[in-house]
Amino acid sequence: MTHFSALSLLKNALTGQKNWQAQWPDSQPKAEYDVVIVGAGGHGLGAAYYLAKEHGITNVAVIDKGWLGGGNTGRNTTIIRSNYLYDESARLYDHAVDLWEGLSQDLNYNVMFSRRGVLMLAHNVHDVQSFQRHIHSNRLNGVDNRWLTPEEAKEFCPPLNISPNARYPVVGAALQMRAGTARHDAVAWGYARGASQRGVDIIQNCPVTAIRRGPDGAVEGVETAKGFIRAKKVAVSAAGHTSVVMETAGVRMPLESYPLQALVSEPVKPIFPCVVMSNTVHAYISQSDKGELVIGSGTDQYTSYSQRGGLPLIEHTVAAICEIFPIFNRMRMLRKWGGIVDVTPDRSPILGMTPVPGLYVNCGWGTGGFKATPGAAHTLAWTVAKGTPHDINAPFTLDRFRTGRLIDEAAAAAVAH
Amino acid sequence: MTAHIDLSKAGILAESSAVRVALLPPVARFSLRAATPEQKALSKALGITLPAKIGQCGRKGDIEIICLGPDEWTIIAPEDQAGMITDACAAIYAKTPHSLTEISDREVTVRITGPKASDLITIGCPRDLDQLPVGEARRTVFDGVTTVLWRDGDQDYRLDLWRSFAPHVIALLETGCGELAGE
Amino acid sequence: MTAFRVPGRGRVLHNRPVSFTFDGDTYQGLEGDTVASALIANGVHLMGRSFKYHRPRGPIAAGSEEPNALIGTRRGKGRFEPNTRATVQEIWNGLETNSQNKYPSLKFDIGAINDRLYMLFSAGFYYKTFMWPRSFWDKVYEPFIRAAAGLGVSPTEPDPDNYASRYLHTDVLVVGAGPAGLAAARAAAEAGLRVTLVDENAEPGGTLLSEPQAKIDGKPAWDWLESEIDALIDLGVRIMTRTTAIGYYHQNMIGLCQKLTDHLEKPAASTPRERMWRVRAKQVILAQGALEKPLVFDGNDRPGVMLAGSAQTYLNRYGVRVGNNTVVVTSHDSAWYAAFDLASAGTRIEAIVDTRPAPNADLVKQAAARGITVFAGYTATGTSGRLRIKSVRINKVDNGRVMAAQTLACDSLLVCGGWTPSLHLFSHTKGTLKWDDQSQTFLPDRITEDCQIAGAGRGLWGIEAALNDGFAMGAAAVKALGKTANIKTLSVADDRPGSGTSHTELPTDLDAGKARAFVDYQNDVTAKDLRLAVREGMRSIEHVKRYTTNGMATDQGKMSNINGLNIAADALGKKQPEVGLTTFRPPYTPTTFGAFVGYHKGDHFEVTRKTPIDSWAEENRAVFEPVSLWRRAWYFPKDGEDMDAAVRRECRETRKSLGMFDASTLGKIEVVGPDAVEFMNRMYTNPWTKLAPGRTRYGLLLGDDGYIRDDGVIGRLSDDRFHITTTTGGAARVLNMMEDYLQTEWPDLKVWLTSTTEQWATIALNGPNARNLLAPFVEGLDISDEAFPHMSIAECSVAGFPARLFRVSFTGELGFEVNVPARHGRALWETLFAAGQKYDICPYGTETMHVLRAEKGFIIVGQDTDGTVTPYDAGAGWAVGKNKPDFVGMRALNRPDLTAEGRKQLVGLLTDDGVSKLEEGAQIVLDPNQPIPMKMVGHVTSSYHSDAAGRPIALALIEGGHGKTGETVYIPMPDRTIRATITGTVFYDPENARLKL
Amino acid sequence: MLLIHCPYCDETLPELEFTYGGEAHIARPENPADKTDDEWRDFLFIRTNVKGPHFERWRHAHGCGRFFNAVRDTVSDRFLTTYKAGEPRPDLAVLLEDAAKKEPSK
Repeated sequence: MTHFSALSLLKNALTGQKNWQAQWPDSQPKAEYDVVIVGAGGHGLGAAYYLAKEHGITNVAVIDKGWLGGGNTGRNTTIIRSNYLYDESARLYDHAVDLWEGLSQDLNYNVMFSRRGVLMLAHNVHDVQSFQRHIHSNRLNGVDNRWLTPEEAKEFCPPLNISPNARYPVVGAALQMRAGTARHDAVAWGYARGASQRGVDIIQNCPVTAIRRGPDGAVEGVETAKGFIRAKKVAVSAAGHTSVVMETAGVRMPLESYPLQALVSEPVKPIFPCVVMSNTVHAYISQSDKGELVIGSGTDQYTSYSQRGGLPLIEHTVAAICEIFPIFNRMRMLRKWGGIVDVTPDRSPILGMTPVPGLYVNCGWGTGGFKATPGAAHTLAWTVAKGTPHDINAPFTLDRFRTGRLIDEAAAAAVAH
Repeated sequence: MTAHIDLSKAGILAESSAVRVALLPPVARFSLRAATPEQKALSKALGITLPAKIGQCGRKGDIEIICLGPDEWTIIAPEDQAGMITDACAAIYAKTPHSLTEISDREVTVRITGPKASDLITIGCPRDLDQLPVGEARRTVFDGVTTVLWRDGDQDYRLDLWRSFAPHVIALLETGCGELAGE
Repeated sequence: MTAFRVPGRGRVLHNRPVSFTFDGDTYQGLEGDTVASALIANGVHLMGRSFKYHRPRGPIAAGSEEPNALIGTRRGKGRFEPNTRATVQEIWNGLETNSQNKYPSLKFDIGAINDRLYMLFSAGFYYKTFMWPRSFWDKVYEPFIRAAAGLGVSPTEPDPDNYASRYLHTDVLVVGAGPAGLAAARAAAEAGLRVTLVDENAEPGGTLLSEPQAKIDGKPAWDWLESEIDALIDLGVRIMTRTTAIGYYHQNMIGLCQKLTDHLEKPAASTPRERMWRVRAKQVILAQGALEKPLVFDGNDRPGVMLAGSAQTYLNRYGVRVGNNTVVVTSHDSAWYAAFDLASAGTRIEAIVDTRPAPNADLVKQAAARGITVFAGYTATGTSGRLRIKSVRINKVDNGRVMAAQTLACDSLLVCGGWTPSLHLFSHTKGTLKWDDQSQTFLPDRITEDCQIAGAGRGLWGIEAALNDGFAMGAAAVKALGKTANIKTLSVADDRPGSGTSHTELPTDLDAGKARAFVDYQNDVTAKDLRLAVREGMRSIEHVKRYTTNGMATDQGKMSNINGLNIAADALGKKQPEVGLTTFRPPYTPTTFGAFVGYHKGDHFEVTRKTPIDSWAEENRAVFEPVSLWRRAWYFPKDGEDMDAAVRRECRETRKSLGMFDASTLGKIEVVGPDAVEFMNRMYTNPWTKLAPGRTRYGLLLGDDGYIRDDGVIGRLSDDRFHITTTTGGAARVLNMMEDYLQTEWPDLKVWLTSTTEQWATIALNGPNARNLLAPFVEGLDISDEAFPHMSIAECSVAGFPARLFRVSFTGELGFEVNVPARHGRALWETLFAAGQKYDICPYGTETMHVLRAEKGFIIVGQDTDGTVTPYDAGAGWAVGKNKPDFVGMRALNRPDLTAEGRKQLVGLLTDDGVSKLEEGAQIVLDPNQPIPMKMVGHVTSSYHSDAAGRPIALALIEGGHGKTGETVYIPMPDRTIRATITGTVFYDPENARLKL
Repeated sequence: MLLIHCPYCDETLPELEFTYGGEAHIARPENPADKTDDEWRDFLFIRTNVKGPHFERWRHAHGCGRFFNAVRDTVSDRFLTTYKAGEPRPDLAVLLEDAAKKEPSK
């Protein structure tokens, strides 16, 4: 397959772009694989890529009920950061950021990871206490995160309104410089291309109807719309649909799926240099390379698979954005869409082994899934390959909901991711 | 921050050709809670039948009782009749368990009248006002704030608001008052 | 009189000239013009530059689907918006407009160099490069890409305008006031229903405005329109123009955005700029008509190239000819009529080029009669002209073979590739579409909401068909609402029904790989890009769209989706439905943020709750802090005092003599009923049975996961009546939780809960002189220590106000909390403040309250606990009723991890140097010399300078802390490491002597 | 914004008056002390999260204040029915039949 480079681009330009090959072939399922991954989002494709690249396991199929990258991978606001409070979370997300930094070169696919800095706004004393706790913890964990005064925050992000009379005045901010955004579709496509280059089959439009277990309880394979596919190892990476898939293996999950909405404005010339998050008013904003303001909202209150959020939530989100950035009041919303996020009771993921031999799971990311993509995929591949937890994903077990050893970022910080 | 609105002074808060918004003087308010079997006895003690359907109002003299839930009523009365109400309920408590709790100061009431009173309500209340008959009331929401909305006439409403939420709602009503006049 | 204006023609007011500016030059238009129609009347087509190649562009359409003619519009300070569609913006005297995405000028734009390099900038090119050297991405490549993108510039000043919103309930909402919509509204209104009719244009009429020749029911179209509107108004129909249905949400909730002032020269101050209507309709009728498709061929984007139907609209609605000599290239009959209309208005029609070998014979005859040359079975293969089209290149197609070319000179080129139903709102409902091979369009299939689609929206063509379908669908809505309607029909003369065929790219004799045949004009997506995407493995239309950005421009694919789909399907050798149609997403057209914000900005943004005493605090220069929805007095600085100094003074004076504190925000719940005590036993960790009336107790509330949720002092007023207090932020949550258990788990209990938070104003008096101040004001109660000991509650009167008096202390000093009806709160405060002068009474705020309680080791839920802390962790095990059979959270406390060794436990911390004040949130380690990442054992939850202890004090959660008293820990800060010793949590008056004064 | 029928008020009202209460029919065990850690986890955390008809709780928070149960299709977000707290689970088959009849599609 063509190596992407300025040169190959030039060559093809001169030949009318006629000689590019498919970045990944559209495969039909074989009867048996060493590993079947359910869900062809960034996480699933990434796991396949690392299985092939780092563990030499290439007899792998990634199966999706729809088109690859058609779920949350292509529906999120592309925020990447790792300034989490607990050691477990910080290590997981920072591992992801380490991989993000070299991902374009590793994949030979420009995922446009943009280290533009993520600014989290503090609006009251409680925020300050919680952010300081994060910053101190991050520092001792070697995670980049620092405190800015309102003036420093405005200098970093000029559109910011730091008037003390605001309903939610900005009393300070936590800044992670290493954090930023990436081009979400490119992540799925880059992993898909990299995986299929190494022999992985990507099977689209093939719903998995059941996970089959043998008499010993171990996984035997998956029933799909295109027939049974044998595999001793199955990894479920189905985001919002994880509960449905795991149920077929007799595993009930501590998950609920909620609609999450996001929107973009009409494109404008560069005006917004970084990413800003305000958890108190529930709004997240950055500007895409195309010029659109990309704005994330909170989840609707009820569980749903409809990918169709309501109007009131969007109104609140836009109001919050315009309260913090009054200059955007006359901008226009171009497009609004919904995704489905699967949320665990402690808002931290479940990543790795399950009670069922041969069955692995990667779910429960809530709104944190995109940023973790390479880290989650990388450690899941390790666990699937070796059949044991990776020390980074080891704490994110299903069992913690029995023992009570939760990793509750939200409770600890009253912060949504 | 919402400007101070002095809730101790009854009177007109905002007025335009379209609508008038006024703060009403204090009254005695009680929250009455009781299970179905107790309702007959309570009606007898109070001398007013407790309305059984949510949203319906019972009236006798200056006393108004509205049913807000299957086991919940609000009693509104002139302040000099508050004692009568508490005594009447206390007298039967032993045989007729219930909860009577004074909430006179928890809430204030705003009256909205004028040719565009209904339009003013629609800037914050998602209810279909055509489904709210004159003489009835509903607990609902106005711009996110819980309120009891009374319809006293075709274009004559009352809003009962928790004290600390009232300034927010009143400020919005004032804005709408001017906006409607401009149409 | 401008060159291209047709005297007396159109709906513009020819006697009302309007002047406005474009790129600094002043132009004359007429009232009723859009910026686009006025500029075209002045012979100006060049209005913008494209996104990627910066190609010169003019308007291709006449409505909200316009992708090219995007301009900046300004009305003085703060009132600028980018990317406004020139085809929608109405002109008024003084309107300033500017073109976008060009430098230095619209006519000469350096960015156009991209156009020369277009072969490099193929679809997805940026995924394939800009990767080396790695560091260049941040510094060089990305800034370059970002600067190149983005059309207009963002506003830079706050918006001075106001926005509004309303709820509207209607029986029938009709979207689109063309023939179908008007008829549907009529049918519904005549059945006596509440009807709302909306249209995004400045006036109702839709197609009728562009087809005045039609005779409806014997009347000229515009006369019929006028009388029909009158009739609707008489029937009470609410007609809203300049109102766009932006989104179709659950259960027939439709968002409407109404533009109120953008078309006015002098809007009234009280008029909002836009209003968002949240409509709930029992039935919705979508009558949004159809959108015309361009033809895809090399150079189909030059200024002067325009959709035929739009040219017809410019002529008949605005009285503007799009050019002097025009060529028409079409695959549909409709364009022929545009040609005829223009011809009769004085434009020379150079030729009508129809891709069909045998177009409608009647049309051919009419063309001949007008002396118009017709080329049937031809293709267009190129155009010339940089800033304005000069000629078009056409070739005969002989069963698939493209023959020799000939060139036709022109100053305008009308194109028509057929029409596609406008089903955006329908697709918001997740209603499904089915492909219609005959019309080569998607038509509505499965309807999921209570709605009907009328007219062109379901593939019907011509005014008569649309009109009568409108009546029928209106009647259907009436029927669905259980009423009866008689379906009426009208006949239309001089109607223009027609048909056509659909194409991918037009066939060409030139190298297709080099053709600039645009599909998405604004994003510069060509047919070649779409085929490249397919070649690279993009199999679904979603992938093709995302890879090429086709359909992602600000017209949301209105121009490009179907052409793009046809080409992608062709490249894949599949039928269109197998490739799929990307879902349309709200809003239908780009919608101002302000319209979503509505009233929620500034003072209206969100509720700010204030206590009855708040106004006194403000008058006395309190500094406030937001706590949940409340604002609370934080501290009361005197002249020259900073926060630290003020708080020290407030603490000192309170402990020395007397302090007063507004505690009104504390949540209060009245628990009443025979089962009140049983309820308390089940809800709280503490035992309540033995608590005597008149006494109070500290209560601890857990969740069923065993973690602390809330706490507060609870008084028992009688056997059956408790007065609960909760934290300020917890009030609503706690009541909801209690109602949940009561209603769904224990419905058998005879007990009821009433929120009394706002019934009472609460004033806390603390300090050795608290009783001395209070006693003289108290009637009906002896508050001596013997008669009214610590942790008592009673009803009495204070300063003549009915009161609930608590003897309780959150400071460690002799303390009382006086609750009086809220309306008396400020009066009582002022009375006590005045009388307190002889004790140097000191009003204090939340910060001092925090310091005083910390000195006594009292926790603040949410600060010293964080949702993962059990009563035992917090050192409040004593509050857990050991002999109770059950209470909320009891079972969870026995889970393995909650009983495990090494849990984080609340302890005191004293810094060894005795002067360093720790930072709240600072992390704690045992070995300060370990490498990063360090093993952290806990963090500081509270930290203050304590005047009473004469040193800084802190509370912290530390692993196994309760067993580590006296041990040394380290707090590594950026600049230094602080040594501290673990202590108990009480730093002041451990034997509680001062409570007993 | 959903429309929700409150079985106590017997009115169909805007979602803004209601708060979601999570999955329905998850009763708090009678004698918690006797429950195993697994059983307690199931009670606290395990949810069916069904894609389709979902038994769930709502509270008419800005209305009559009652918690009640509902069956809502989580794919279409359409309510199949609502019923008072304490009433038994309605028969899903019957509900789906009725829903099919009510389908606006024709």
